[in-house]
Amino acid sequence: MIKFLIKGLLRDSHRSRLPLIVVALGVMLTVLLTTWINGVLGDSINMNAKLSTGHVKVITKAYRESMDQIPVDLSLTGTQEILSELRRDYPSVSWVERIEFGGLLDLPDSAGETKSQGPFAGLAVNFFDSRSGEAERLNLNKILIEGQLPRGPGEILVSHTFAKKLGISLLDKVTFIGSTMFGGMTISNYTVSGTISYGISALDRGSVIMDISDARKALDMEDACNEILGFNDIDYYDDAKATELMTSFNNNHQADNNEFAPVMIRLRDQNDLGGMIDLMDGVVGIISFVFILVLSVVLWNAGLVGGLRRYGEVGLRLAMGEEKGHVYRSMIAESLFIGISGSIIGSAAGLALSYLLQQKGLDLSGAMQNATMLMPGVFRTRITTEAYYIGFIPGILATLIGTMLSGIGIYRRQTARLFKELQLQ
Amino acid sequence: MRTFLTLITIFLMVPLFSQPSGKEILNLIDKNLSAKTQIMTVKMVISGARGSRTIEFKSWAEGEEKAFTEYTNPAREKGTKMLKLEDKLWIFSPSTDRIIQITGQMLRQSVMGSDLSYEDMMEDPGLSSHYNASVTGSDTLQNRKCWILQLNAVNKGEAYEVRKLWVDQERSIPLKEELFGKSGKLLKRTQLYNITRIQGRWYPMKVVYKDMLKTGDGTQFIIESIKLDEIIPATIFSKASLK
Amino acid sequence: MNNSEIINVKDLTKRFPMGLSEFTALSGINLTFSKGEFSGVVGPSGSGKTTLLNIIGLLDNPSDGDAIILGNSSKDLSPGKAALMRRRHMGFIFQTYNLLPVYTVFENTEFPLLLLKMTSGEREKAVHEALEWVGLTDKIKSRPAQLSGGECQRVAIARAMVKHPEIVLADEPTANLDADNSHHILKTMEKLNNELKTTFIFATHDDKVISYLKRKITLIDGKVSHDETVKQ
Amino acid sequence: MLAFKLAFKNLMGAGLRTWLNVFVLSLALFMIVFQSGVIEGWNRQAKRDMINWEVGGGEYWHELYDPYDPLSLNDGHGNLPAEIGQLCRDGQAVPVLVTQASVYPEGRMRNILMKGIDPSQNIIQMPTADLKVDSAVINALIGTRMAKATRLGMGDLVTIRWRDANGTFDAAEIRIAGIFHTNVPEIDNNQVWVSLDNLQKMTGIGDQVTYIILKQGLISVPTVPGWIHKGYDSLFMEIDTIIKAKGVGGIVVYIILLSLALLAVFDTQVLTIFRRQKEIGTYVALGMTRWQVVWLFTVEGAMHSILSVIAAAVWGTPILYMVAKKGFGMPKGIEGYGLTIAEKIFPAYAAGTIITMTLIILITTTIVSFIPSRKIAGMKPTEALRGKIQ
Repeated sequence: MIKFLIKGLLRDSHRSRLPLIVVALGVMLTVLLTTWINGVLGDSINMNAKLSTGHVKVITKAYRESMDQIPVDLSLTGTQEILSELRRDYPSVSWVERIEFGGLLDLPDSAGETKSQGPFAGLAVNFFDSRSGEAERLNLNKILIEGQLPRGPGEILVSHTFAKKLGISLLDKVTFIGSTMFGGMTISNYTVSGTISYGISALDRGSVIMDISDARKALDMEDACNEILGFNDIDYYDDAKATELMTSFNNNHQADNNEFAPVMIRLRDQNDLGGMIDLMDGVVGIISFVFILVLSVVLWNAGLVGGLRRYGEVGLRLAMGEEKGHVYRSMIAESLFIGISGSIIGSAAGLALSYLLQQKGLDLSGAMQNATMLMPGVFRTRITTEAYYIGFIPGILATLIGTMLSGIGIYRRQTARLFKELQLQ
Repeated sequence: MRTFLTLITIFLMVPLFSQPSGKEILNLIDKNLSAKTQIMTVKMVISGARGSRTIEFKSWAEGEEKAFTEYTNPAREKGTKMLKLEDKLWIFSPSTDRIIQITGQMLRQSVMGSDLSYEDMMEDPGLSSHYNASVTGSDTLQNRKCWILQLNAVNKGEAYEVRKLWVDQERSIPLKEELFGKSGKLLKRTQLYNITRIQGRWYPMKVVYKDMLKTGDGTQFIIESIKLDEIIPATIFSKASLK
Repeated sequence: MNNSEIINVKDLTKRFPMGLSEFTALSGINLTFSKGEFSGVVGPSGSGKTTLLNIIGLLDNPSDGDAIILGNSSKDLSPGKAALMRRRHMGFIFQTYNLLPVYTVFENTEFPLLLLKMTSGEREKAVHEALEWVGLTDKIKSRPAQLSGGECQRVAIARAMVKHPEIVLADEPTANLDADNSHHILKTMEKLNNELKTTFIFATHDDKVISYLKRKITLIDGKVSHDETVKQ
Repeated sequence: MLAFKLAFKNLMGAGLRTWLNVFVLSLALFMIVFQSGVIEGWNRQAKRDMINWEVGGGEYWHELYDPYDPLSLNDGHGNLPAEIGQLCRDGQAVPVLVTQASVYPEGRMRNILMKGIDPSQNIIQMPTADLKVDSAVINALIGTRMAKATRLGMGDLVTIRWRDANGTFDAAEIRIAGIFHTNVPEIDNNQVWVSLDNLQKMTGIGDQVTYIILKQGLISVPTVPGWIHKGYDSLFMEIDTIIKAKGVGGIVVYIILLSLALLAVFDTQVLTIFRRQKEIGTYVALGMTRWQVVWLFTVEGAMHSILSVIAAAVWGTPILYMVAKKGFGMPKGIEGYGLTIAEKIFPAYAAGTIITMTLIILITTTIVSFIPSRKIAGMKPTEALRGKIQ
C-alpha cells in the first residue's frame, strides 16, 4: 500500500509538489529561526564564554573571592595534575589553561630607552598547540587587523587602538613589565606579530594576547595558571551540564580547605550572565512556540489544498466501493509521508543554511557603523540539538491535522452525489 | 628596595647622642650614620599569600639621591639592576637587555612583591632638612629606652606629612618609625632590629617594613654585609652601568 | 441581419485539445436567435450544448466560424470587451446556481448592478423588483446555504435578470431541482420572457424544460440535427 | 472600492482560516513592533539613564583629561573658567574632580578613582545629599557594583589612600554614607564619590576640577579655551553603535517571521483560488474581466494584512501597553563591558516603526496574494465554472 501511495505521490506532481514545498519551506524557516535566535542571542553569552568565563572554570578559592581583580598571585598551581584529573573525569569537555594578567607595555626608542608606555590587560592562551582550539575560540583570525598570529615564542598580539596609542608598529620589539605570581618583578621582550580589535572599547584600550608558554615564563608560573576553562564540545552553554559538572568536581574537592584549593564555577556565576541565560531560554521557547503555531496554520492550509485537490479522486474511489475509512486513512498516510519528507527536506535545507550561516556568518556590518566582537557585524546561526528535531513537530503534526480536517469532508459526502460529480468530470 | 633606601637615609641622619631636643637628636642620628657611601649585601624576605620568598641584592648608595642595586638571587632576578638618581628610577633586566624608566601607573606597583611600591622608592627622604623634629615623650622598645620623636614636614610635597621615630636614647639609632598621612592615618611602619657596631657606628642589621593598609607580615631586610665610606666610582651611578 | 436578430452563429466549430489529438465539440453550427425567443439547445451529454452556450456567452472562443452577439463578432472582442458585453447584456443561470456563498440573497442579486456602477438607490429598487419576480422578497437577508435548491436557483434567476439583460443563458438550470421547483422556475422564466422580452437560451436534456421551450434546437455530436419552433 | 467591499465580505465569509492567517500576520507584526520597541526602549532608557546619572546635558572636559588614561588625571584639571563657573553658581552645571586613589577593603589594595562632586547638586541623580550627613570621617558614596566588588556596606569604614597635588601620601578612613543604584556602570565601577570640597581639600588642589556636567536642556554652550565641550554625539557613540547592531540582528528575525506569515497567506491564496474556481468563473460570467477578478483576489489576500493590523492593534496594544508600563526584565549580562542597561526596559514604540512595518506587511502581503491570483488571468472561464482547473 505504501509503495502504491508513494508511486501516486511521485507521479502526481500536483498532489505532492505544493504541499511538499510548503512543508519544506515552513520547516526550513523554523529551523533557521531557531538556530538564528540561538546564534544571535547566544552571541554575547558565547563571547563571554570564549573570552573569559568558559562554560565552567576552575580557579582557586582565594581567586574566586576577588576575581574581578584577576589576582595572579592567587593562581592555581600544579595545573598539570588538575588538568589530567579533569581530562580523565570529564573527557567530553575541552579543558584549556588561561592566564589573565596585567602589566605595562613599554616601547623603546632607538637607544633602547622608554619611548612610550601603557597599562594593559593580558590574556595568555595556548595558541601553539592547535589541539587546544584557542585561536579559533577567540576568533583571532577574524579580529586580526594587521600582521599575523604569533607563530613562535616571544610573539604577541596587541590591540590595535592600544598599539596606535603607543605608536607600536608591526614587528616592533616591546617590553612587558609586570609582577610574577610571587610578586617579583618581571620584564620580558616580545615581538608584536599582529594587532587585533575586539570592538569593545574597554578591551581595545589596552589588550595583549600571548601564548601561555610565554606568559608562564614571564610570570614565573611553571605548572600554574589562574584559570582552567572548560568548554563543552558543542559550542553552546548548557547550564544543566555545567551545573552537573560543577557539583561533581566540587564534591571531589570538598575536603580541601586550603585557600588555593581548586574550585569550579559555571558561566552563569560570572559576569552576571545568569539572568542573560534565563532570558535567552525564555525567548527561544516563546519564539519556537509561536513558530510552531504559525507553521501549523500554514500547513493546515497545505493539507486542505492537498485534500481538496483530490476531491474527484476520492469520489471515484468511494464510487468504486472503497470504504470511507480506508480512503481517509490512506489520505492521512499520504499526508504523513508528505509531512515526513517535507520535514526531512526542510530540516536538511534549514540545517544546511544554518550551517552555512554558522560557518560563514551573515555579514550585516554594512548596516552598522562599525562592527565589534561584542556586537559582531557578522551574525551567525548556532545549530543546537533542538534544531535537528524542532522542524518535525510542526512539519508532521500540522500536515496531519490539515489532512484530517479536510478529509472529514469524505465522510460528509453522499455516495449518491458522487456519481453526479463524476459525471461532470 | 625603598625600605632599604629609607633605612640608609635614616642611618645617615641619626646622631649618636641622646638629648631631648628634636633637632639635636636628628643631628645625632645623622652623625651616627654619616657615612658618605654604603655598599651592602641584603637579603629581603617577602611574605605573601604563597608564603615567603627571599631575594638577595647588593647595593651601592651615595648620599640621599644616588642608589644602585643589583639583584643576585634567586636565578630569576639575577642580573636585574635598578638605578635611582634623584627623582628618576630605571630598571634594567638582563633577559630583555632593556633599560626601563618606571613612571606613571607602574609607580604604584609593589616592588618585587614587597610592602614597598616604586612610589615609596621615589621618596626623597632628607629628614633633617625636610622635617621639624620635636621630642614628644619616651618609651621602651626592645628593652631599650627610646625618645619618641615627632617629625613634621617643613614644606609641602613630602610623601609623608608626619613621621614618628622611636630613637634609642643611648645609641641614637631609631628602633621604629611610623609614617603618617596628612590627616594622621598610619600608613607605614618600619622596625629596626639587631643593632650592631660597624666601623664605629650603630647599624640595624634587620629591618621590617610594613604597609599598614595591607594585610600581611611585612617585608624583612636583613643586611648580610655592609661597608661604609668606601669610594664608589661615579660610573656606578650612571645608566651605562645598568647594562 | 434583421432588427430582431440578436445572435448569429455562423459555421461555428469548436475543437478541444485532448491529449495529443483533438476533440471536436461543435462542428459547423449555423443558428440565429431573435429578441424575445424562449429557446433551448437539447441533446444528450457531451453533444456540445454547454460549449455552444459558452461561446454565445463569450466565455469561450470558436475555433472556426463566428458568433455575432448583438452586432459584435466574437472574433473581434477582446476579453475586456467580452466582459463588458456580459456585464451589460447577458445573464447566466447555472445548473449549480453558482451563487456567491458569503453574500446574502440581496447582495448576490445586487452584484451585477455593482459592476454597472449604479447608485445604491437604483440598485435597491432593481434588486427588490427582481426578487419580487422570483418571489423571494422574504429571504433578502438569507445566505445561499440557508436556501433550498429551488430558492437558490430563483436567486440565480433574479441575479441574471436584475440588470434587464437582452440575453439569458441557462445551462441545465433544473438539473439539481425536483419537479415542483423545476416548474416553478420555468414558469418564472417564462413570465419574465413574456414581460421583459428577454431572450432565453437553455441548454438542457430535461424534459420538463423542453416542454416549456418555444424553439427546440437538437444537437447531436456537435451538429444541429433539428431546429424546430414549437407551436403552442 | 467594490473590490475592497467584496474582498472583505469574502474574507469574513471564509471564517476560521481567515482569522488564523490574520492572527499569524498580526503575530508577526506584534513581534516586530515589540522587538523594535524593546530595542528602542533600551536605547532611550540607556540614554536617559546616562543623561540622568552621568552626562546631564553634556560635559566640558579639561583638554588634558582622558577618562581611559589614568595618567591624564595628573594634569587633566584646571580652574573653572569664568563662564562655566557662573553656570555652576546658577545651578546650571556641576564640576567634578577626579583623582587616583587606592582603597583597602579587607587589606587588599584596589586602585580606584576618587571623584569629588558638590553634595547639593541636582544636575545628576546621584544622591549626593548623602555626602552631607554629619560624620566624623569623610563621607563617601559608592554604587552597588563597587559595593559588591569591595563587599562594603552602608556605614562601613574603609581606608582610602591618595596623594595630594604635591605628591604627599595621605590616607583616611572614609565612611560609606550612601550606596546608590544606577544602570550606568561608568559612574559606579571602581569609583568612590566624595564631596568636591573634601576632595579639593584632601588633594590641596585648590578650586581645580576635571570635568563639568551641564544641566539637561542647557542648549547654548560657550566655547571655552582649554576645555572641550562633549555633546551627546560623542558621549552616546558607543551605545548608538550597539543599539544599531541589536537592531540589525533583529531584522533577520523579522524577515524569517514575516516570511512564514507570508507563506501562510500565499498558501491560503493558492487554496482559495483553487477552491473558488466556480466563483471565479461566475464573476467572469457576470461580466467581470479576468484581471478584475485577479484584482479582487489580490485585494482579498492583501486584506489579511489590513485585518491583521487591526487584530494586532486589538490584542497587541493592551500587551504592548502593559509591557511598556510594567517594563521588560533585562539581565545584566554584558554590563561587565561598561554598557548601560537597565534591569527593566520599558519598550518605546515608535510610530514610524509601526507605520513602516505595517506598510511592509501590507505590500508584501499584496505581493504574495497577487502571485497565485495572477493565475486567474490565464484561466479559462468555462473550465473555472466547472471547477476543473488543477
